[in-house]
Amino acid sequence: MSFELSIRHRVGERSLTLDTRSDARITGIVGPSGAGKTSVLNCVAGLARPAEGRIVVDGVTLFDRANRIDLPPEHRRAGYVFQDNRLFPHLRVGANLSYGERLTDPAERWIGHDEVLDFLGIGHLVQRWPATLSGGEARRVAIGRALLAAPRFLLLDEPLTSLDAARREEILRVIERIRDELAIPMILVSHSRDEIDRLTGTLITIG
Amino acid sequence: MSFELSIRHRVGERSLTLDTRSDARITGIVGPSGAGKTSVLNCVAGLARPAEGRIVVDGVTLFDRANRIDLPPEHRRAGYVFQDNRLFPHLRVGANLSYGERLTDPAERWIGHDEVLDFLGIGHLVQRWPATLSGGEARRVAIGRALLAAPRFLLLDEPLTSLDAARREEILRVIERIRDELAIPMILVSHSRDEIDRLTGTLITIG
Amino acid sequence: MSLGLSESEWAVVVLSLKVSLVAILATLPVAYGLAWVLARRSFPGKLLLDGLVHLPLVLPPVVTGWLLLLVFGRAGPVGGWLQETFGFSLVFRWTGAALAAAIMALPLMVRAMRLSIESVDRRLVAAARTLGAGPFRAFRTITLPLSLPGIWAGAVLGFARSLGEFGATITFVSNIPGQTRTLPLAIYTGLQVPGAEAEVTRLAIISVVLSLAALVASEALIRRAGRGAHVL
Amino acid sequence: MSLGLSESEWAVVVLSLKVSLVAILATLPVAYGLAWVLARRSFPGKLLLDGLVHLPLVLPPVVTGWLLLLVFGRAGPVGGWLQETFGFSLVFRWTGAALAAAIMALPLMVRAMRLSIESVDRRLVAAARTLGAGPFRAFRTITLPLSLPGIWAGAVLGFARSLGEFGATITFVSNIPGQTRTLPLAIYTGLQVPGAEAEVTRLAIISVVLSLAALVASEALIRRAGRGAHVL
Amino acid sequence: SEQPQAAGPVVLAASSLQESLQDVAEAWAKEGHAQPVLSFAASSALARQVLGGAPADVFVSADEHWMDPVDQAGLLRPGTRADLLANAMVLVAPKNETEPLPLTGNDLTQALGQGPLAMADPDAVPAGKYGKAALRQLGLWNAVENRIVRTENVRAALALVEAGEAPLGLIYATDAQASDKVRIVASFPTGSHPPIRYPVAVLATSDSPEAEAFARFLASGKGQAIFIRHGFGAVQNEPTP
Ligand SMILES: Nc1ncnc2c1ncn2[C@@H]1O[C@H](COP(=O)(O)OP(=O)(O)OP(=O)(O)O)[C@@H](O)[C@H]1O
Ligand SMILES: Nc1ncnc2c1ncn2[C@@H]1O[C@H](COP(=O)(O)OP(=O)(O)OP(=O)(O)O)[C@@H](O)[C@H]1O
Ligand SMILES: [Mg+2]
Ligand SMILES: [Mg+2]
Repeated sequence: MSFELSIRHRVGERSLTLDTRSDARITGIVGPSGAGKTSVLNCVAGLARPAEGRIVVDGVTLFDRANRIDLPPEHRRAGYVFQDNRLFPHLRVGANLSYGERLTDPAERWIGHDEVLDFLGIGHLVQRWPATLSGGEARRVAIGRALLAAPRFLLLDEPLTSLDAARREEILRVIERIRDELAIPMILVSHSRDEIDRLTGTLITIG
Repeated sequence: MSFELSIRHRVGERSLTLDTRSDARITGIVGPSGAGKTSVLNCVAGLARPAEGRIVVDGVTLFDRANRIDLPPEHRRAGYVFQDNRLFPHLRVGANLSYGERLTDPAERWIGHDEVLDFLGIGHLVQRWPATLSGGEARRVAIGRALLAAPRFLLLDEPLTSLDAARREEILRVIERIRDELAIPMILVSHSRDEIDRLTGTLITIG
Repeated sequence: MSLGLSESEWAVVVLSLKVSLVAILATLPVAYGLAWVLARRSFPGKLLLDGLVHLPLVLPPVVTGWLLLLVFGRAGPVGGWLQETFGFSLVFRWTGAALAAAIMALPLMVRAMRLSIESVDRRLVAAARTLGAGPFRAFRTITLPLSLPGIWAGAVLGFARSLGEFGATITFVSNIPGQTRTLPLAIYTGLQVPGAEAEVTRLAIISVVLSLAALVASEALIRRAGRGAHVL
Repeated sequence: MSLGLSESEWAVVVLSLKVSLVAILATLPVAYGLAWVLARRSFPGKLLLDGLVHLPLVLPPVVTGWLLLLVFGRAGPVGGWLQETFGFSLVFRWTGAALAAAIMALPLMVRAMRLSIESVDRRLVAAARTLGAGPFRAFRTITLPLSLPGIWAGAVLGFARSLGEFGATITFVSNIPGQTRTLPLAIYTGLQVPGAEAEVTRLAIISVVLSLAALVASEALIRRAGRGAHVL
Repeated sequence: SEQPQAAGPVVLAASSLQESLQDVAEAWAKEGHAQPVLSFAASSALARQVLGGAPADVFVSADEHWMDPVDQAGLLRPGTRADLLANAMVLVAPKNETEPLPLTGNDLTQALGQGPLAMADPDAVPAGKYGKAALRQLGLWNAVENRIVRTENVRAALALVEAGEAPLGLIYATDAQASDKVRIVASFPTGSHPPIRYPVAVLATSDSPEAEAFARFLASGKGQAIFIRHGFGAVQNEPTP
């Protein structure tokens, strides 16, 4: 079982109920804007606490209200690519990339620093401040930062927005490789039919 | 002539040269991430000053280095949908939307407040603070804010990211109507073949 | 409602409030202007201006009071001019006490405001400009409200400092009941009399209560100003 | 290099620097801790804590010095304990002057730091947590560096305030050459003597120069801390 | 109101006169005069205010040295300067100390033990200067010079003794009398220091009709009696009106 998500969660006035299990390595989440897709990712990452339910990823229980399990975010080891990037403004790109990397056991890393710089095409940016990056550049750094933390699973919130077709293709190929070779579970939020169709057949529709 | 852009501009270490004239109501800008698309829009909006050149929109010279013309942003009347939204965090959605609207002569407005709320589907959000909006909701508010300022031309930096297909379709239709009925010139930055193909045949490729 | 205060003690409290409030209200725009210039502009002499603003903080208050006396006393350049032109003098007047309090509070207010102005994202100001706001309107509708936390923090720091101001006041405008004898001066006066500890304590408690009230108000205002701030 | 200063004046300058630096360095972590608690936590008694921190600002310095004497004097609860346990007394010592300076600087430091902490986007802290940082590491690597402008601003405000501290110091630790006669006390001593204006002016100028130097340093540090800030 | 309350003269007086002068002012008001406005601060601050052009009527300094510059600046009404009061220096100890202390080097240092001698700054504050002169005269200065803690004024020195921080304090007799937490263990002979005089004068710029009358009242038998009740000594010469 890659993901078992069975939660009840409130954001603002919206109430969100989800009850799915998925064996697929990549689970897609689709739904209209404001449906609660990001909120689900926040629950899985440990940044929001559902009112009820259970979250199990790859056999590890991250949250179980009934059994009072609620792993703090740093022990969940999610590789979260935020919809709004959230690069650390006071750290140069290089330090942003290595922030999570330095906190993980080298034995657990499954992707190389140089490989990430390479397929994301951000090698020339490591000395830059995040505030000087273009939209797509920041997006790629955010992806790189998440991958380098050697996460046990990935939460991708519309990861390929702001990227041109060629770059997108390259990143898609890496995601496919991660799916096939490393079997890292992923949740992918996307509005692109293309992306979803290509990466997964398993869809959760909310809202 | 909708747009006459002939500029030389430096951002960071990148040097950008552009020399185009376009009669089309909508001019597309495409190019890889970091090519300088947003920088071009900033120059047109008056937020960045090119080293050399001339910017004329719909017959009005906004910038002309040789003739020392450099209209301040507030006199250029661009409807700029920023790549990063830039909603005012201290104003509720309603106040964000009417920020520019209140600064324009009612006689010059070309789109109604309610109509904007309606086709963007943000009527229920007016009492909310921007920090509580989802990605797509913020995007729509940013579009609404730009339209309601009754701009003479639009600068759309990937306006439809984070939006689901249905919403996107609705907004595309409004853009087409603005193009056809109001003849408001627009520059559209997009990575979506679809969008570009549907809205314009005139493309500037940079980078 | 005498709260156990004598009439003259009440007069002291009312005077203190008047002096501090006038000082702060009059200083707010000046302090904000200085903070804005220091935060957003660079010009020759900026450091000098910065130093000048901090002066009342680093000089012993007695020296500040003495300098005020030299400048605003009847024999001083500004004081003499005020006297001749308007027949108006600050010496021995509550207005002089307010001036002393304002000067002493200024550096605290400027710093807090400057810190807040510096944290305002200029890209938002740019966005306001594209929407048709001129520089001043963009300032008034974006920078100013976004720096409100600093304004309130500066105001409460300044108010507390004004309420506690002693050295510059007694040196500049003396210790005149009803005109310049504010709470700290009354406390000082009480401390000169052996055995007046009860009165001193009472006055000190009033000072503390007044500043606590200001704190409560400022906390509420800061919370209000931060309503739109980052949620999750 | 005497700069026209007598030996005893030099001693005053060196002592002042020692007292102010020790006061600020020792207070920095305390002030930051208080600022963090006030900015990020809510608990019963928060307002009381806030009020307590502001106390030295609103009370006349003489009263603060007097309270310090009551608490840290030999007969006081803390002072008596220190004396008995460590044979150590603060009264009439430069350490006592540093304590007085620290207490007076505390409210200014806490406010500036708090303002900066409040403007740190908590979503960045959340991001750090998902990357494997525990609460403390996230604090150390995100909140702390992002609030550096407030730390430097607080440090320079506090340093200036310490350099200028007079009333609490002279009341608490008296005016002992070589031990507690800091610049303001030396200036005050000068002011008491008719005709010593030249010496007073010289010492005042030194105060100003020292605080200007601190300002220059803090401006550089603030600029450094803000390097990654919003560009356009 | 913009004007100081009442029409009485504005009197700038040294802080150490606070209680006594207030009593005198009340007695004056009881005789049907307007209540004078009394402002108490350090003599140095008050003198500077007068020099800075402050609109006051009467100045009572704790020290000749601060009356002199005002006099030299021509800011005193001619003929109104006079010595008003005398004071004396005493050594005080906390109340429980009962033994009178002979003023000799050994006894003094013994009585101090490890503790300091509290007194107003001997280089700056008038009371300190008188105290230093007295200690010098008695040959005690060298023994205690390094034991002195210098305070801002006499009251602060008194407070240190009251708080038990200093076993001995060198202060004015008037302050010693006002406190019930200390007792006098030694008095300095009058000749051991320059006479302690509180000069009074009417200011040249005074436009209060009662300024001179009030200054005279201070020196009158009625006024002097009140001051003496507070521990001051009378001076012989009457102010010349
Ligand atoms: N603090 C809040 N207060 C009120 N409503 C909130 C708050 N935070 C989120 N919401 C609302 O909860 C809903 C779900 O938000 P969420 O960000 O999960 O949407 P989403 O599916 O990711 O949308 P998008 O595709 O636009 O990013 C939205 O309608 C949003 O406005
Ligand atoms: N202040 C700066 N310092 C250095 N380089 C900068 C600065 N601002 C922008 N750049 C660089 O200028 C280039 C153009 O940026 P711009 O934002 O215009 O790109 P873009 O075409 O909009 O890209 P995207 O599609 O990713 O948004 C980028 O490589 C960016 O990194
Ligand atoms: Mg979302
Ligand atoms: Mg861009």
